[in-house]
Amino acid sequence: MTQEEKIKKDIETTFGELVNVNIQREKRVRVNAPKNMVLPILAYLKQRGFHQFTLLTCVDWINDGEFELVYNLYSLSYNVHVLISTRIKRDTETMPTAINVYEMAFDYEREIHEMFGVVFEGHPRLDEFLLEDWKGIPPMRKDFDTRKYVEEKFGVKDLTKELFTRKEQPYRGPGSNG
Amino acid sequence: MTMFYILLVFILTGLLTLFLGPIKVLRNIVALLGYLAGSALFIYNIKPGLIYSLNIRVYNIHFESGFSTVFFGIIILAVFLIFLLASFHEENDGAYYLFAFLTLTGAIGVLFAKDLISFFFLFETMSLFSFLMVLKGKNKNSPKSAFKYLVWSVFGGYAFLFGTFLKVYTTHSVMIGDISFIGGHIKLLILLLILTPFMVKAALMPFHLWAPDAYSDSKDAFTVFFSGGLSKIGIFGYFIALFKIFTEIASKYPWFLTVIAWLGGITATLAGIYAFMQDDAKKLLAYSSISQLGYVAVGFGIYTHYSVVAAFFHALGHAVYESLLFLVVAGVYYRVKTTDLRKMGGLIKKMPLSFIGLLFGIIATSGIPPTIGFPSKWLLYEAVIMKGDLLLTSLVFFASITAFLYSYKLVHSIFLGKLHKEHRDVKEAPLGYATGIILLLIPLFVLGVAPGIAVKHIDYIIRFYLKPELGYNLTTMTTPLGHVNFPVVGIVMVSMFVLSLIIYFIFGSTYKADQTDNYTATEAISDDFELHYAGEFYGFMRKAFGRPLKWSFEKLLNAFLKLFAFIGEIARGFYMGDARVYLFYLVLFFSLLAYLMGGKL
Amino acid sequence: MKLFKFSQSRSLWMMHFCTGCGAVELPPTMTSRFDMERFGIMPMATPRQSDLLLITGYLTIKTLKRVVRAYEQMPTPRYVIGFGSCTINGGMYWDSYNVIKKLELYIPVDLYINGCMPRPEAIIDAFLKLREMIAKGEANAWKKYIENYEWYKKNQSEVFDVEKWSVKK
Amino acid sequence: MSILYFFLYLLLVTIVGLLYMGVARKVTAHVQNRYGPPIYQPILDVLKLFGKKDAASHGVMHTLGPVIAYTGIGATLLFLPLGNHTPLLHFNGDLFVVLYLLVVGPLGMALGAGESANSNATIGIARALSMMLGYEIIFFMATLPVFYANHTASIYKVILAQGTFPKWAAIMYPISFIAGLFAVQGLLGEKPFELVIAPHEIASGPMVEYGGKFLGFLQIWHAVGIIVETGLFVDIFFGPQNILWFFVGTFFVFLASVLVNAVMPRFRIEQAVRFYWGIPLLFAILGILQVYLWR
Repeated sequence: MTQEEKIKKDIETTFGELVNVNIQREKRVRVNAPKNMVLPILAYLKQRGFHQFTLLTCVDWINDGEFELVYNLYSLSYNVHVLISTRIKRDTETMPTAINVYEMAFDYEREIHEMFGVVFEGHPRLDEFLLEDWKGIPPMRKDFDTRKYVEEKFGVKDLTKELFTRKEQPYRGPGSNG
Repeated sequence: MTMFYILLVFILTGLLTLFLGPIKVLRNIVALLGYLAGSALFIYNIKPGLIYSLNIRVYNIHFESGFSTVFFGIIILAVFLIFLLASFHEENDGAYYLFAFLTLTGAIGVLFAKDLISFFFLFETMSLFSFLMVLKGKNKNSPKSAFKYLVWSVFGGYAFLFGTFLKVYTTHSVMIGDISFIGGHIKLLILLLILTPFMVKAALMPFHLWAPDAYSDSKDAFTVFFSGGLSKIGIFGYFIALFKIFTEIASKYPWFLTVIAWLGGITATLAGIYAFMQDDAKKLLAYSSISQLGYVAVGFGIYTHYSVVAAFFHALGHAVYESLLFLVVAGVYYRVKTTDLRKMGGLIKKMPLSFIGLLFGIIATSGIPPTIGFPSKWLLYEAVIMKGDLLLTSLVFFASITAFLYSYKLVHSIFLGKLHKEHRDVKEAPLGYATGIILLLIPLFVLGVAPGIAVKHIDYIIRFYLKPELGYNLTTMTTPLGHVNFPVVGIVMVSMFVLSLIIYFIFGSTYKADQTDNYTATEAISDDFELHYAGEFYGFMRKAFGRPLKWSFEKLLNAFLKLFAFIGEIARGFYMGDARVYLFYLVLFFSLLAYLMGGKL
Repeated sequence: MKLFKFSQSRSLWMMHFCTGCGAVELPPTMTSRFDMERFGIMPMATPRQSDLLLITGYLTIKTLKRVVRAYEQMPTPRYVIGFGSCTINGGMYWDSYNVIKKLELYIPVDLYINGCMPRPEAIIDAFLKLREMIAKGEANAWKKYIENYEWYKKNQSEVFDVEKWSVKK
Repeated sequence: MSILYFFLYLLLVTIVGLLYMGVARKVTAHVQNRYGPPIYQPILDVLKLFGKKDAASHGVMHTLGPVIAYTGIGATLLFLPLGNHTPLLHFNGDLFVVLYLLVVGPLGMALGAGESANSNATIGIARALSMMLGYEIIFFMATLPVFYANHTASIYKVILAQGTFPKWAAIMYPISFIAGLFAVQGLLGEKPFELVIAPHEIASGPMVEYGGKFLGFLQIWHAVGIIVETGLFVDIFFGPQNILWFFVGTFFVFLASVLVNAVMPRFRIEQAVRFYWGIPLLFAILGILQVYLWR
């Protein structure tokens, strides 16, 4: 039995029917879990030796009206990644914070909050993080129209036209071939 | 008789101010008038060579005035004026002035005393009332500091008294006079005992422990007099002990002088190091004062003509710039209500005159020409090299480098850097402080350019005891090693400054930048952002010194204290306060006695 | 006056604002292979001491604030070189929501070096060109900034809070 | 007449000092296998800085800082003999006048930098002053034996008392000479004692808020400072030279320091101070013992 299978079996025996565990490939186990199971799984895995909280990411499934939050864990002793994925409703649902389990989640949750607008319940500091003075909808959402925003904000009329036909040519040195 | 009147005037002024206590204006005027009357009497009537005796039954008081009396008297009276001017702005009661005037009476009286008993009496008067002045200090640490000061003073006083008894026992005379003729080593013991209170007063290590606390916890105005004026009595004492009481010390016990010189050097260096580690302006200045007095001890320890001239001149300089520095800090405290260096900054824009005072004060402290600090340091170096003690020279030089460190810390933390938000409406120090600053700046420069004014007088004091070797006139000094012309140095600096200014004004233009317009890695900062670097200013030097910095006399003393407390605790254990226990001891004692007597009882 | 102008062209102290990937091209430019110091060009630590602001790569809004501040702290005459395509039109960040597209809208630029990345030869070449321009008196972008201060401030205010980030004069 | 003479003197020393800085850059470049700027580059730099249109000033003291710095070093120059060339005011001062005037410059700059309210500047100053506890005392102790042996404190008399080549103080007191060399490295602020400036760490320290003509002043201050500091060393250790050989001497002392600078990393401040309290102090004390034994 490989490490991956062992981990899969352990998770399945502990959490039973509620979660769906599959081995995606070598060294990678993916757990699909409902929202309320995420923190117990994180706590369990941390106790089981997954000490490294690698990443927290978010995917905007705009057609389903859902955000998918993916918690990436890694264990140095097993050399295995575990991805815990959960889906929450866009705009309506909130997510409990994971900083009580993994302190590392602090900044990731701030970033996700800023870029997607996901609210993490119990997080002490969900304020301005990477963006400064951002107004309007969070920029990483699918319904954010980047081009329109760029054209309005940076005073560029037609982006593609601006890119390829420029009236006054900038200085070109010999190094840049032209 | 005049000498007696002067003291009487001061005592009466003190008593009058006590009764006028509640009426502030009248009290201040009376204090000032009394002071002026006394000092006018002193300046116009006290000439070297006056003698006065008062016989009260068996006790004879002998007064005498010499060149040293006039020299130190003028210093002390001048510093007292600065103290008076500054203290008018403080919240004081009448008793404060009474104590101050009685301290002054003691200090001036000491200078007159010709016999050791009246010397002791007046010296203790000064100590006692200055103790009371510290006790009426500004914060809740004052009583503790005052007590420390009292303990050290009492220690010195007992030593002096014991020395006096020894002297009377061996020479059958209470007069301050030569003891060289006594046989045996007891004369060294007498000298040492008589010297002790002066070493305490001039804060020579290891007798300095009271000074930092007492200086910093007494009221700001009084510190000016305490450090600038009263420490001079210690130096006067050095003079009395080394020149009047034991004139042949240099030929009989040269090693004793070497010890004093080295103690002075160590004091100057260690106090300098402690000074730049302090975060409180008055503590810093207290240590700086101790450090500067260390140079004086070096000068006396070298015991040649121009080293002693250097010592006296340094004492004079110390009175000027140390008073100036304490005065400026007092003025700053009056306005911003703190002496913590970490809580001030950028006050140059609000208190320009105080800044100028402090700036020239630190320039003089560091000994940069053309200020009063330079001639004495220059002479001292010449003297130490002449003596051939190159390691001591290096030690003194090290001490004078520490002076740069602590003086820059002082001026930077208070006046330069960023202005604190709560100090935006601070005004210039009030009239009394400002007058004092201006009054002190005059001798600071005049004596720096023309040291001959004072050197001439100092020369009269000591030429009777030491072979005159120093060539001097109003503005120059010549030693066998070198020669310096002080105004030329000053003129060169001024003209070079003018030249640089011309270059400056020819080229380009400047614009006034806001304090927030600073290179902060291009981050925009708001006006209340803390940019001031004042805490842990020389923090890295702690690492550089490493462990030795943690050793101190104070800790050694505390260790002794603990030891005594421990022994006392054991001793106390025998007395439980219970009758049965005493009974038990009694039984034990008698059975032991019986045993020792062999059962004969 | 001529002497001053000559010395200005021969002694350019540079503050390289390493915003992006362009910074990697500068070490070879400075060190023994290309050695820009032989033209009197030296890196300097603070904007107060520099004459030349070299902006190497893309500028996010967050960085632009700092660039403007650095530029305003430089004493005049001051020169700006935009380095890489990002400063010209956003380069590979042409549709990014957070990267400015045209640097010259916010601060005046004397010279652009295009390419992604420009090689050290191109950088040296730009320096020499700038030197020529200064000697001829053509590098006057800093005057443009002073003359059209309102216009630049308006453009800047569209992307960030000018009140907070401008240097108070 | 003597005023004009002094102007020329100051101008000469400033230009020579700037050329030394140019040489330093050239030499460093060659050590690093580069071509390096022309030797006259620092002169161009200074001209450029003085030609700048505006410079930010944070207040009176900030403005006066560089001016006082140049004042101090210029005044020192007047008291310093350049070889056996009589200084303008040699009869009016001695070692201690020079040593104390030498501090006026750093003090002026410290006051100026302090007023800028920039903590980088003040950290630089704190370092500079602490460094003085290291090198200044070593320099002083290294020169003491020479003055003591010749029984004078006047620099000019020390020069004349030494005599020509084999009687140089450098040869008579080699231990002190080595200690002095250590001190000169710190006196010039070259690596490994460059931590006052430390551009990557505290953004050029005291100079962080200085641009334009202020920086120009600091450059010429540094240029004259190089000559004065190495010149003091040469005067004390290399005996009477004519003015040409004097400059050759200062050049080689400076060159040695630059070569060390080119290959050295930087000390931390407490390491730098402790370094001076180690081997150089030992050398300095041994030098003092030597003069006691010889006398």
